[in-house]
Amino acid sequence: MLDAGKAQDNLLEVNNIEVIYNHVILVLKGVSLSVPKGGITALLGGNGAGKTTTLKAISNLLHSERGEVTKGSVLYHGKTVQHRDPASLVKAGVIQVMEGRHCFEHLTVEENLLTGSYTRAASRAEIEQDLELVYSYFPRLKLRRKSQAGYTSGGEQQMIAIGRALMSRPETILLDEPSMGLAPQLVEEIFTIVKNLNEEEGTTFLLAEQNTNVALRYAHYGYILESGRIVMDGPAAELRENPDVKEFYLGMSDEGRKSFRDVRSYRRRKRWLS
Amino acid sequence: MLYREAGDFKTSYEEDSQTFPIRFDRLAYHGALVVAFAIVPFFINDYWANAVALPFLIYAIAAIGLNILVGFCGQVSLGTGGFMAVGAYATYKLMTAFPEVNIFFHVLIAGGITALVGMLFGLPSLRIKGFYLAVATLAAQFFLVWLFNRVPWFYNHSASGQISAPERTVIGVPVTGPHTEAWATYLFCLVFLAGSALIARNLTRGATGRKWMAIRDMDIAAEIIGVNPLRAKLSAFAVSSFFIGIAGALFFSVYLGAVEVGEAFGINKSFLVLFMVIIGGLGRIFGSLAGAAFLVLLPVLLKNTLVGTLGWPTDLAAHLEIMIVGALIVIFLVAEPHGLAQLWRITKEKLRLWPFPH
Amino acid sequence: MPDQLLFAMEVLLNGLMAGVLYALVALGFVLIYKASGIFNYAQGVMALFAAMTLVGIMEGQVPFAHLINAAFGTDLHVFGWQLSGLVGIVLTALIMIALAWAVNHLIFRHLVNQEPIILFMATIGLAYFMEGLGDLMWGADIKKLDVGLPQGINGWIDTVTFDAFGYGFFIDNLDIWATVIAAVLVIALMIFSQYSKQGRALRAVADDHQAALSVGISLNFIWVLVWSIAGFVALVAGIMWGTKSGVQFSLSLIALKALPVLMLGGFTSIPGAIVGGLIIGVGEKLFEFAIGPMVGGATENWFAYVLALLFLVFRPQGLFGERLIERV
Amino acid sequence: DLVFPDLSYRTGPYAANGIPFSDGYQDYMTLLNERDGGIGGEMIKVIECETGYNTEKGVECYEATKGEGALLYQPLSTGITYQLIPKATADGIPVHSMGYGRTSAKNGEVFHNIFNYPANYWDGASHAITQILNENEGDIADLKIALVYHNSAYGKEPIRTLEELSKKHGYELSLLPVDSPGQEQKSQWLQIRRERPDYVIMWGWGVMNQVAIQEAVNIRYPMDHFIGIWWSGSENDVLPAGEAADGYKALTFHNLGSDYPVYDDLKKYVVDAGKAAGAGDQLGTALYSRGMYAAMLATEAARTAQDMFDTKALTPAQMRDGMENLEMTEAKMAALGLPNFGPEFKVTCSNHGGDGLGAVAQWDAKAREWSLITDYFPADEEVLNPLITADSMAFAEENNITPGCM
Amino acid sequence: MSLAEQYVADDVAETSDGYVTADGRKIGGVMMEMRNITLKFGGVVAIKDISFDIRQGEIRAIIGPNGAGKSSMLNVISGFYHPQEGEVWYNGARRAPLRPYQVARQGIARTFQNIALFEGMTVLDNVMTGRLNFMNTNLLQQAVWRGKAAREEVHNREFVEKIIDFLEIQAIRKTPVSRLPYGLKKRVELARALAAEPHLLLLDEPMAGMNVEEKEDMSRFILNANDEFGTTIALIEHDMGVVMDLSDRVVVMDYGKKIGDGTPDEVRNDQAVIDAYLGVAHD
Ligand SMILES: Nc1ncnc2c1ncn2[C@@H]1O[C@H](COP(=O)(O)OP(=O)(O)OP(=O)(O)O)[C@@H](O)[C@H]1O
Ligand SMILES: Nc1ncnc2c1ncn2[C@@H]1O[C@H](COP(=O)(O)OP(=O)(O)OP(=O)(O)O)[C@@H](O)[C@H]1O
Ligand SMILES: [Mg+2]
Ligand SMILES: [Mg+2]
Repeated sequence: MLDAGKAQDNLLEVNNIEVIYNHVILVLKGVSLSVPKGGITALLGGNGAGKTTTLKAISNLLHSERGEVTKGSVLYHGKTVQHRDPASLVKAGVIQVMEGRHCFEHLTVEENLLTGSYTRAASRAEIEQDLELVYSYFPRLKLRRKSQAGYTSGGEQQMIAIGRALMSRPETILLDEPSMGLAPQLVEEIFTIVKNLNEEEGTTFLLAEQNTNVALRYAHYGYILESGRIVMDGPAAELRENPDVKEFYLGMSDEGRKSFRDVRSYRRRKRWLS
Repeated sequence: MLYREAGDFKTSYEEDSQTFPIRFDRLAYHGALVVAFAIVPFFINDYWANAVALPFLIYAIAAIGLNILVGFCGQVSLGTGGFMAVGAYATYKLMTAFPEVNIFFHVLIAGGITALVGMLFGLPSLRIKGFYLAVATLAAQFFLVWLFNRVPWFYNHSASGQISAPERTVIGVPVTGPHTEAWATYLFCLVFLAGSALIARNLTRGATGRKWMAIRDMDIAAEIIGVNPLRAKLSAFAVSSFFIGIAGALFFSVYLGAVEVGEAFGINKSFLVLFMVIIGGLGRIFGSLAGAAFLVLLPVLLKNTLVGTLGWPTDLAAHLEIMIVGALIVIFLVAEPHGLAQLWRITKEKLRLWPFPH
Repeated sequence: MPDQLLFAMEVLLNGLMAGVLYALVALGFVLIYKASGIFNYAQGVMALFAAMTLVGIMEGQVPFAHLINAAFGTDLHVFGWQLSGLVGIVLTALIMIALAWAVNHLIFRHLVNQEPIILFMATIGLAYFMEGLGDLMWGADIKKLDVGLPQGINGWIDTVTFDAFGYGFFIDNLDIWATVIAAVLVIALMIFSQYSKQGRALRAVADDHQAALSVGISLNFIWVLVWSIAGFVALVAGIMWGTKSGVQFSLSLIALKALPVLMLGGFTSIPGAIVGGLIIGVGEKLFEFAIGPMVGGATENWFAYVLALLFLVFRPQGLFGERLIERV
Repeated sequence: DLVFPDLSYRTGPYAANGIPFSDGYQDYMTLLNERDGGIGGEMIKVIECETGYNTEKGVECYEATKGEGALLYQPLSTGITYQLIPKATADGIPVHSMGYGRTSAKNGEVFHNIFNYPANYWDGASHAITQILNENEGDIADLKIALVYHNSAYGKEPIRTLEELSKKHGYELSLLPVDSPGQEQKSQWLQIRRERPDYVIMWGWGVMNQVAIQEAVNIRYPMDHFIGIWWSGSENDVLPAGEAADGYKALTFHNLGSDYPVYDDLKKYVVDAGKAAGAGDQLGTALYSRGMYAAMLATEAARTAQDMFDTKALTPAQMRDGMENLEMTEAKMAALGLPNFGPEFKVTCSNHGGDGLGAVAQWDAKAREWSLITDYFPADEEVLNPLITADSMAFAEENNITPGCM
Repeated sequence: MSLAEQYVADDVAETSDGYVTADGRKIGGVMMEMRNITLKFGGVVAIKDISFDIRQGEIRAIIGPNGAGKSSMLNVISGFYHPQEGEVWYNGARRAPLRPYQVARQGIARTFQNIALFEGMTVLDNVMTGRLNFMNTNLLQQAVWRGKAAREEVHNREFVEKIIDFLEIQAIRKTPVSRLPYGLKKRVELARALAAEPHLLLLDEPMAGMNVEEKEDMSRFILNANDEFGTTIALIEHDMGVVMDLSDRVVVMDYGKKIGDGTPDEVRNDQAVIDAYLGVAHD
């Protein structure tokens, strides 16, 4: 499944991992993927496919959800990371933007962003500068900088979560559904930011995304996950042309985009695996 | 497959919402009832009744009550001791004022009185939440204890402020006072426990229970979908206090026979019952029983092992005992934060999958 | 009546001092709550444990002597040294740090992201454990603690006020010391939590364990840090209360005195602990002075709680506590 | 074997008081076994059971030990005593609540199985007033007396007696309750400082005692006008206050110190033989002596029963009769190695409380010891007896007991 | 008469005016009207003098950039926020400031942007909470259970099962919701809201975090609810495809102000809307 030729410059490698929640719920049934250095890799799939779980398995946030990687390994820079705590992974350069916002409610917007620089030994001025950068990406946040994050709107919280991760100047960002709840033009903007960071700073991205359309436009490579298994992978451009992907993930039929009003007929969906 | 659930198909919603949907569980439950009601009474002696059975039954009632408040409605209360005292003093007053009425009704009315007091102290829960509320309920605890200690009317002006239960009978068999038989007190409390568990189960599986749980899980959302928070919280306080009041009444009249409020219904009692609820599992009726059993039995067991079997000095044993209880609480929580009931459930889930992992 | 007024003033002053002593205990609660959302029931027991350890170290007691003697038939009791208070305090502080480390690694590391009530329960288990451990280590007898703090009526204030009003005020020297120490502690802690990056991290952790992990805040580090500080605060409280009434089991119950303070000041506020302490101290003493005789006295136990309760009805997060965020 | 359960508490808030008492109780029994081969040739078996001063554990201990043939309970807790009164009565096992428990149990016609000799709380209250009377040439009409008490059933015991006595003697009584555990007593002592009562009587237990004495020292209250009940008169209570506690007085119903032949034996047969119940460091302390005294009274009652029934092994019922016919004489005590240790008294069916003799001890902080400063003197029976009759009859009525001797 | 029936009766009187949509559905009279609503939080003005209406039977979309005040508007409708100025008219009468649960009893149900399911309960129980306003046995009857309470339970359960079938979540009926993935939670939330047989259904970003196929499913559910139950729907959504396809009329908000109101076609060609929100003209 993996392109063997690329293996040496893979920054992050996930080998055949299995994840169990609460000792009984088997969620990932052998997932392997690799993220090349300096690439944007997309992880696609429907609800409950296991995207979030995969990302958490990488960033070691599973423990706090009573989940466990029972098989397989995760390598970062060729070294296993399963036994490191999430904080040290962040120091090593891997940061995750969690799905569903997860802001620090009682902290102000600005304090939230500043927590992102917790692991950095940067000077005050540098951090100040990065803060301005984030504000320039999300002017809305600057406006609300002194309000408690718990009282900001859904989209604003999403911006905080992304901005916070940017503040840590990571080598690799695991983005879980960055576009969720954002206005259309902001979605484009976020992906533009991703692209810029990737191209200018060489930041590596692994993004789990439901918005397949945008994701495949910006990603270099994509994996499609279903029911805890990778069912398809390939360069983004190829995936975009795949008829199944087109139908189920891009909402295109042969006649072009369908209207949401026209899909009212009941229809069983075809699955690769189930 | 040790534990079967497959093959149990329900054909009506009524069947589906019954307490033990799985046949194996249902059998076990009926078996337990038969043993508890028809077999244990023949074997129980004074030691087992007074040292183990009565405290277990009574604490289980209190734990069910508190579980309704904390586990189902999410309102943490540390006033349990005070509310038990209300139940105890109410029965005492009733027993001495209306000696001709059956004690069974005294206990029930005492529960009702406690329910009213509970609602009164539940009023602040509309504004105060979380640990703030927990600490605020301590006001009830301390105030009630002070009140019963201070106002002589409550203890019929006895010289020392202690209250002691006179002898009362149920169908001619004494259940309070010095001349009780182990089996009689046991059965009397068991009836109340069985009744409490049944009522608690009925309330929590229906609309009321859902209201409580909705408030517990997210009170704002609950209000937006149509739950009146005032009524939901106060009803939880009322029902919970009702059971706690019954437990207090039995604790005083049947189990101890004489109590002094500060000693018997102090803050420690509040904590003890809360531990039972959490260790057993929040929001599980079965958890309350398990928690009560755990915290009543464990110390007795430890003591008997350390002192009786191993022959250690009692003070060493006592220190070790409390260390072990503490350590076990932590170990259980680390193993399964949602209590013994959840541990049991997961074990069942594993059994169901056995011998195939996953 | 000017006499009554003078008495009331004396009561008020003493209330303030008592309040400071309550605040010392409350401070430990606040720190841990602030950094993890854990309501640390064990704080009182920690104070007891710290005080016991301090006495044990100063007097050179052999830890677990009773257990060892029972198991091996030996007759160990003391090492035979006497240490000064300062050395004792330093050594005890080190032990409290070790304890903080153990608590984190054995308990709370495994309970990340659990509901507050479960964490609360774990601290109760911890309290039980430490209570047994303390007794087992150092024995259950009453110990006299003397680290050289003066005790008894302050003669100077007595004379000065006597000259001024014709009635000498009673102020306890120990209370004056407690006030000074508490002031230093509170200022130091406020600076720490307000102006350091760890301070911000503390609050972040309390809000959302997982998100804190995800931005690279090490819960282990934060928790060991605050539990250590809370351990130190417990030691200070233990010294104060232990000097007052001897080191013994009841010391662990002072936690109950701190709870209304906490409610009033807000669970998350360091200055709140002090202000709350003062209000509670003054309130309960004045109430006992003015109303107590009419209702038969001994109102102090409940009055503080009722006062705090009434206050909360108007301000559910206490004086300086963080507001509950209510949003959908 | 003669089984004597020892419901002790070596943990919990009152451990510091429970430990020496239990040590004394057990060591004395051990002494009899080691030195004399038991009582009348029958060995004694002590079953220790830890209650932690907790009533429920007390019940558990009672139930666990009663099946072993327990002859007598000495729970050292008023709460547990109340618990055991109906239970032990139903089981026919005697309870000895020495200087605590239910005062009206003195009326043996109602409380057949309960004994509280040699003195009870109400006696104590009366002793305190008598002492004050003696110090003031019999005129205390103008005096102010404050009672600082543990706000519990135990602490409230003396109130009625003191009120009755105040009617008789004319002193002004003020009541200052201290809530359990009693670590904060600023309000009470500020009030005392303000009102300057001529005497302070204390009814405390545990940490409350130390704090009260410390606070009294702090406000420079004259210590010799501060009188504690016997449960507020142990070394634990005065030592923390150091030198300044000098002169503090406490009531007692037995002598103090370790200047008795029996201590030589205890050292020789028990402590040095490594058979001590505790660390062996409590010998001669007030509570140790009290525990030992309790054991002595218990074993003497057993001896009395053995003589009465001419048997070595005893049943609880026989033990009860032994208790009821116990007579302590100076000769007896001297023979036991305790000359002048306690008052002489005789128990009867109608009087389970002895003669209510008490004495006053004073603390000498330099020498670190208690010494009796009075002889044993009686309580004011004239005032107390009606109270006792009233309270016991009320109990009899509530519980359908027809008073009378068995 | 159940609550729902009551409200149907009230509504009928209102359907005097209205319009017919492109696909031939008949839209009735004004059901809910917001008049000059202004909502402030301290210094933040979340909604500034906005008026619009929702008609019987229509699907009304509210769109706008993040932080525009859309969710706040829904909160005003469901009584969680009380505006400083302005009036809310419902069923032809001015609505007094009500507590949220009273609003819910008037037949208004909703879903939430940051899913607000009851995490400790199963899917079934969550959906059953939607029926609370139809269950009115008292505490005593419920304690006894047999008889009225049990009947009521079964009766409502039947209705809920219909909803469960309708939304195709039969398989997860007994699963605790905390274990569900994000998308399914959204669906359960919809089920809970539908179970209340609402007159007005407020949906706050029901399709966030879903892929196209799931959005199609969701669209189908929303349309069917509108069709089969005649439920009026107010919908907030950022996916323009969905909004344009589903809604009959669209309100556009920006920084608390209303910048547009009209049919999807009118809105998407409005320059102000394009500048503030859409960025590029959407097809
Ligand atoms: N804490 C948990 N306990 C038990 N099961 C869980 C837990 N978290 C997730 N799951 C289960 O794991 C599976 C995968 O969930 P995951 O959140 O990884 O999916 P996802 O692909 O991110 O979906 P979505 O797009 O909806 O976010 C789901 O079936 C879910 O039920
Ligand atoms: N309770 C509150 N206290 C303070 N400010 C609030 C509160 N509720 C909302 N706001 C502010 O009001 C503005 C509008 O918020 P709202 O949630 O309505 O936005 P929205 O349009 O739903 O945005 P999104 O699409 O991001 O969800 C935001 O700037 C938000 O921060
Ligand atoms: Mg996900
Ligand atoms: Mg919104």
